[in-house]
Amino acid sequence: MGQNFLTTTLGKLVGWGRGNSVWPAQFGLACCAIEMIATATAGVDIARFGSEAFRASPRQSDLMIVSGRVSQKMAPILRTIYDQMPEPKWVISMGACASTGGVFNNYALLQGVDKIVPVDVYIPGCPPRPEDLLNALMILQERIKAQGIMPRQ
Amino acid sequence: MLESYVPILIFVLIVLGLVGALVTLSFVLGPSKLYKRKLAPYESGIIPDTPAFRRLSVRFYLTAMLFIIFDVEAVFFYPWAVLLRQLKWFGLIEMLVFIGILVIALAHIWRKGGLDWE
Amino acid sequence: MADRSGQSVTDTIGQGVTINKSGETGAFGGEILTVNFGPHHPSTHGVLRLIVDLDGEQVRSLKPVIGYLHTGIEKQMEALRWQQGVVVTDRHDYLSPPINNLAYALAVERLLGVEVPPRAQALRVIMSELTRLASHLVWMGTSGLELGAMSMLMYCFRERDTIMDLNEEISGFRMHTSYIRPGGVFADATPRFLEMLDRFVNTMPSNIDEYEALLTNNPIWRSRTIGVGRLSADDAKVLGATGPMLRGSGVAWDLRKAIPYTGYESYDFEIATSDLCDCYGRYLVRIKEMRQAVKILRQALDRLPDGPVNIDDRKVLPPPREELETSMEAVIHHFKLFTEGYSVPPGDVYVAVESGRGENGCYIVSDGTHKPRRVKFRSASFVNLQALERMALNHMVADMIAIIGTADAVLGDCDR
Amino acid sequence: MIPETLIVERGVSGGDQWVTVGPADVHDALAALRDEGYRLLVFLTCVDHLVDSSRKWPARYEVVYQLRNMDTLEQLRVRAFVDGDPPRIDSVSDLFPPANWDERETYDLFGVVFNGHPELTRILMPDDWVGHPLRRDYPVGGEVVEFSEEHEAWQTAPDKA
Repeated sequence: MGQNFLTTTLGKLVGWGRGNSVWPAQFGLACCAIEMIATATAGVDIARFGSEAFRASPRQSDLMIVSGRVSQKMAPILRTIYDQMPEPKWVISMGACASTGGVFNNYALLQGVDKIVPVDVYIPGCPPRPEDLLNALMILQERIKAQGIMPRQ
Repeated sequence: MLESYVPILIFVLIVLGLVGALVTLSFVLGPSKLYKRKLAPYESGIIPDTPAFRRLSVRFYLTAMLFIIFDVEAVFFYPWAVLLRQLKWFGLIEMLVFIGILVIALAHIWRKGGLDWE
Repeated sequence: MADRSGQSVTDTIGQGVTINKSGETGAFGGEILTVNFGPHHPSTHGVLRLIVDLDGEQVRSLKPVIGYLHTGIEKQMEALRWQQGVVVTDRHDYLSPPINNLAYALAVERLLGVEVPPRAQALRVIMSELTRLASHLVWMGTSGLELGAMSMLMYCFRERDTIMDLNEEISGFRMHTSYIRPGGVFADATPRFLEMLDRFVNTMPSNIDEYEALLTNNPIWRSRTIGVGRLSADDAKVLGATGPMLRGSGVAWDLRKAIPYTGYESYDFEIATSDLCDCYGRYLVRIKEMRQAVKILRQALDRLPDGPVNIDDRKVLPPPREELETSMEAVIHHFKLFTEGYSVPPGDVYVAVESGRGENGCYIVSDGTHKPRRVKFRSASFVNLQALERMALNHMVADMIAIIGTADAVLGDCDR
Repeated sequence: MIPETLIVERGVSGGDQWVTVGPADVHDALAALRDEGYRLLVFLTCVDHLVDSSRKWPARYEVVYQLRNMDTLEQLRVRAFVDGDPPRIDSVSDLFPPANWDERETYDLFGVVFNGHPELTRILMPDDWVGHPLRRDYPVGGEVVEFSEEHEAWQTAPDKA
């Protein structure tokens, strides 16, 4: 699709719309989930970025924040939840355990959630501060706005 | 005579236009890849193998019917409430008769035990 | 309404409680529906999965399935040296990290036969009570949220953020402080920490009154929790429940009083109990426990002894930095500690500490090498979850949410 | 206390009394202790003594029961040494309900089979997992970390001796 009027301005509009209303799926696993909840409360308010509505069901959410360590027993379930989310969808891997297995390099953990789902933004930290999660969300919003209507590469 | 209805017409047009635009735009612009795993029923992450439809006990149906009866009854209050001034005593008596009949029905249901859950 | 009391345990020890199987006809003509209350669920306080047989609205049988957060922590600690293991102990019960460190540190110290100086003991009590408060605040926030009290989340996490700032001030880290280590604590309390703690202890009782004002006489909260999840005293004892699950049934059992550790015997506080035996009773127990925690913090702060915070045994703890330039022994000790680590005399020990959920303990078997042979964490949530089925029997599905909340199970602690 | 015939060895370690009991009569010993007042089974676990030079161990697997008397605050640790390809021992879940899950976890992570357990299946690992992770000859797993000479020794498996 060439860069004509339709894809640029409309793309900006759609990108602006999608970027500012990213609804995360409630995927709290371990310690990072407590910091994710702390991000949603009044102290560090995620509602300022339009992501306050933590949807319980994957059908209504377009961002999956994998917050916590993914065990081998949980991996197929995480993949199922990711599959059941409608496009366009993004993934933030929150914390060292989700990104690389973190402190636990052993048989029980999936060493990095990008082995089963494509990840957009990684957040270091164990657990990362709530402000780190907001920073990751802002990075993701820039990417969504830049993406516009184009399918994700 | 029809002029007084024009505002409603405009209102309906705006609503239909807005809703239509939203639905078609999101249908056109949103990517949609449907595949088996996505359409599988969501049951907290587990693909369920037990059937989801089971025969439910009759209590639920009974409660639903009771709700509908008394809800529809409530709908009749609105026009009556709006025109209460004009209808004067006649409207009041008429509505009391209407309510009386339904109160008798409610008492019957209560006595027969249709309201308690067990 | 359905009989709200769960089936008593004493008559059915050991047998399964399942009354109806999926597909059979239920009590009122409908069929039993098997529902998956799965790992990805907003109100299971983590990745707990419940297979529930429902007859219409009532729970006929409930089978918890755990393991979705199994992190192999016990295997990991067998591969880490003694001083490295502290970092991992923070992360298995992630709502009360210092209390896990305390169990591990006390066990290693008892094997080594050392005793930490009194200032370190007082700092350990301060950190344990702070994290107990934080753990109860997270519980009350999320349990309130599940039963409709949305504002509880905002109120509770406001105080929790203050506690996180305190943690960060003393140990540099919000949640997993790794503050309590075998041989002492990470660092001495800075004057700013003591002043922040003093301000926190002065304001906390009024905040707890705020929570009580919101919930205790709230008709919705009372009707959702009174009579729900009944667990009688002897049921709780037979099922091995500990912590608020046990104290909510009237049994006055608190490890800090029964088997005191790190100087708890020198603080006066009451054991928070309530003999209502239901979710409301356990809520009252946790509120009282928060008030007692503030009382302990006040006493610990007023009588904080001064002195060193670490034992001066160079075999276990590295020498201070500035000594490395001058003394050769310090360099040797430092080198040996950080290459091979210290070794602990052979033997095994079990130390139990009282965490927000119940008795969290650490059983260590040492074979004299510089790595533990076996580390077993006694997890309170692991045992309390087994009482879930007894409490949730014949209750409505909505009551089951309150029952999962009242068990206050942290799945990291349960699955280790 | 337990009838003297059952006790193989007795001692104190880490401030707790402990008693060693033959694997066959664990059930009777614990029943006697429970009736005597040790009503709370604090935990039940297994220790793998493969290549353990710290002491002469009668068998490879040591099943440990920690009991506590809630009234007199006494704690007692009962050990039972078990051997065999799947080491077998009697289940005590009919005496102590908390033992139900503890035994399932010990079976799951160590492979110790408890006879008479109502439902001995894996509890922590995925159901189709092969092997019992907490045995000493099971490698720690995880990924090889480059430039860390530690990683070969990361396994707690016995040295190549």
